[in-house]
Amino acid sequence: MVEKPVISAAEAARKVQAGNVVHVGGFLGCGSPDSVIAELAKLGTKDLTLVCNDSAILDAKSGRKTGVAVLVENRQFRKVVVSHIGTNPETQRQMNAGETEVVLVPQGTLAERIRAAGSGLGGILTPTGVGTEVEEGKRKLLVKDKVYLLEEALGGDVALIKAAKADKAGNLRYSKTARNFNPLMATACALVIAEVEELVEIGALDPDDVHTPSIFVDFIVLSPRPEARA
Amino acid sequence: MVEKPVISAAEAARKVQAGNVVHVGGFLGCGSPDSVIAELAKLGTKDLTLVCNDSAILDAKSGRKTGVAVLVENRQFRKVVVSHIGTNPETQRQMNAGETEVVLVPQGTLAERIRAAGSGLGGILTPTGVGTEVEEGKRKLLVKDKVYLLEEALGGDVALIKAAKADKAGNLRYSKTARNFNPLMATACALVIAEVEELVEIGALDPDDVHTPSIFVDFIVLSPRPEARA
Amino acid sequence: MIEYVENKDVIAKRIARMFHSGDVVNLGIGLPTLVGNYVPEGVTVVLQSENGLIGLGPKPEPGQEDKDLTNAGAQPVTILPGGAFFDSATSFGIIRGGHVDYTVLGVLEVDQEGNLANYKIPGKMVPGMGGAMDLVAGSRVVVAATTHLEKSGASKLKRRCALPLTAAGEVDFVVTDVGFFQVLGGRFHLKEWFEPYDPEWIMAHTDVDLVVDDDSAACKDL
Amino acid sequence: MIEYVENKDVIAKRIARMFHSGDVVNLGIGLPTLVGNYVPEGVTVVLQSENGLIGLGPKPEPGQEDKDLTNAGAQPVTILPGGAFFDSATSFGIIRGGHVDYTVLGVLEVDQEGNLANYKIPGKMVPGMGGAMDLVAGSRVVVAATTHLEKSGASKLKRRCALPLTAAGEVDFVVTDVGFFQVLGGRFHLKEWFEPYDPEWIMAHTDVDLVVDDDSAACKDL
Repeated sequence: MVEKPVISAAEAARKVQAGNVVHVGGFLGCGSPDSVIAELAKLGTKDLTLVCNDSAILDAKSGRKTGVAVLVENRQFRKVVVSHIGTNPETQRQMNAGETEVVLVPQGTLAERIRAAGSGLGGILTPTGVGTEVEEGKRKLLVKDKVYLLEEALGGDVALIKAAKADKAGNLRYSKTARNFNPLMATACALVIAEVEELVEIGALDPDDVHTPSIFVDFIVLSPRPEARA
Repeated sequence: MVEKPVISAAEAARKVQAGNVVHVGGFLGCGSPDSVIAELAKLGTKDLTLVCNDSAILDAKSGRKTGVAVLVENRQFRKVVVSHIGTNPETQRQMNAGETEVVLVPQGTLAERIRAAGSGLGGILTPTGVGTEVEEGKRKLLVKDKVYLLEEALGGDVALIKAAKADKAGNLRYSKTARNFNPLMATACALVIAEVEELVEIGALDPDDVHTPSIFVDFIVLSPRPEARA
Repeated sequence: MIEYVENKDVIAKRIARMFHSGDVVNLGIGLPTLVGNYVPEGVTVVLQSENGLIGLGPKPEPGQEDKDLTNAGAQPVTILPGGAFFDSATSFGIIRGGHVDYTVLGVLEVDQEGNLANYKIPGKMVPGMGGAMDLVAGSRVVVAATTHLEKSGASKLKRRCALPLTAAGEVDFVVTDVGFFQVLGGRFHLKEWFEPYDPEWIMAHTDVDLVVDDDSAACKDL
Repeated sequence: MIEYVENKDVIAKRIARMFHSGDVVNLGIGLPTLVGNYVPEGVTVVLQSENGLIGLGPKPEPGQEDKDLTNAGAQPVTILPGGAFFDSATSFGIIRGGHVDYTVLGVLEVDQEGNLANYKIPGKMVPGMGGAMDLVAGSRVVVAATTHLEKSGASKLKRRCALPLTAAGEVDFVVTDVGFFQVLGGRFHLKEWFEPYDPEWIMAHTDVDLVVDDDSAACKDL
């Protein structure tokens, strides 16, 4: 197996270009590539399109800020494609002010659209959203007397994902609910950067227990868990 | 967690009714539920529709016979939906003689159609088969200037699958390339019977390493590996 | 004269009695989460959380929180023995594929056609649908959980939802703090009333097509 | 007068030189399998097998076969350190999603439009397409591997496939035992000829629209 380059979070952030469609893993911040996000915030790269489950948590009262929220706050996104913005009022403010375009996608549809892009499918037929505003502008198809929406594949330029562990070839394992969208995004973008907490030798992972095969990963960023840092 | 009933291979086979659409795991016999298949062959249940990667191996010269081949030989299928029959000449003989209907489906399309059924999708759009006989009778759709075939979900009545290990709740782990279609079929049928080589206590499997969550499995058949039998 | 007093626990208790051992249940954020506290002894339900787990357990002991183990509301949770983690496509395959028996959701409005609105108040609040649209479209049984009256005194049960729909025609049951309703044939059917409320009170405070079924009865022990 | 002698190893050797370290390669059953024997030293390719693995290794030692570890031809194989197993949907997601760099397939016919036929001879032999249709539709580069002439003396390279197609317009390169061809713009382009054959011989024995490109040359050291 070929080893994948291990780069710094700052180097990883510089691979994101202004105007890129960026997929970012995480669910309200759980399973987000926080080190790379922090560097991307420092760089301030603009005009990005975000594909993510949500715009994470930005809580003025508690001061809690997770995942991509800092990038929203920085106004680095021209457009966000997410299932939920309810825990980040700043996203809603920017939407209402016409500063940021917000496209709301049902969570399961978002997952399938990303998976479709990674799997070479043009799209999928889902019953979700039929009879709601979500169906507007979409093709409806009848299969065995049931109505489905045609939801198209949603790929991207760069995937910033987070895993618990990588081997040097780039095989990944996720931890618990920090898995979420990360394995899907790993398949759907031209460039895939995996931030991981632990890096092990090739051969240390059981091939039956690999969550994302190495061939999807282009770069590895090693960022130990906070409690494991020196 | 609720424990799932552990039944004999003979009891499992009796759950398959004449006329059923039966999904059977395995790739040329690797990862097939051989004990349940053997009992189903004994019962001789007729008029079944098979959904399987292939019609397995039936080699007159070497005498090698794997997976569902015995059921083909027994003429228990009215119809077989598979990607490949080249290693079982009896399937082709029955097809040419008009005894069995053979529907050939590209392997990746077969996998996605089964997954779609299990995931509540009406179907998927694939580029595979465009410009070939496979496109006959199917809807073609243009997405971002590329032509795709609409391939519809393919569910079933009973899934006969094979795993290496189950816990008593029905969580499954597969071994190596014996995984193949088994996890997909587990999601796509009304009744799911998992033949396993080893049964462990609830809690013995790491939740990060479960390949098929327990909720998909209705019955467990314990059938130790040949070399592990008394 | 019966005075309406909001009571979320009554709603949660009644919903929890709908389940049988082995049922796979998804509980939405907010009120529905309370349902988990009232599952009767001897009934083992399997809780699914759409962010990627089956076998949701109780809150962790203080200090035992794991940053990698949360529920769909980003709160720390645990997993029970026999649980499993999976990615979001698998999670919604489970949901959309009909492998979740019951989904329990909070609502802004629910109507007699089984329509449900809970993700958007145009021009005011647009949290997004999250997983709700898939849950409502895909689950075997959809239960709307809601207090019966708004602060204005209007019923949350409507003839026709005015807000953007989360899903059309998918709600099977509505449980409020005054009664248990089935949605069928374009009408609400009162199956149980929760004392001190009675069918007369409910009829008077619910401006919908409402039928009191012959087999309906008071449910006293909530 | 050059006499044609079938030579599958020449085909395999030349194809093996197309790869760079890190390329993901799927080798079809039969002739393409030979390619694995000739990957140049210092080049590490990642072999994918559509039945569900990446990191395909050599045949196991006798007695070390594992019934759960086979290739797509049901032969016992091994997996290299750093390999991974997955289900068939993931396997074809990898294939269809363009994550396989090279797929090498045997053919019954291949034509100057890039059409390929290898799964069916109507009324005679219908093995089925297996994974071939997905591999050809999805891989980044499709290489058809075939001996140049049929037993009848006819070329396997056609103006137009007569047999049912495995895929339309997807073939990028054809490597036979006489030369290396690119398929482009509705024509075969001869890029290399394998001695003792020369462009004249190839033109005479290949009834297609064939261009000998300016930069074409003999490939001697096969």
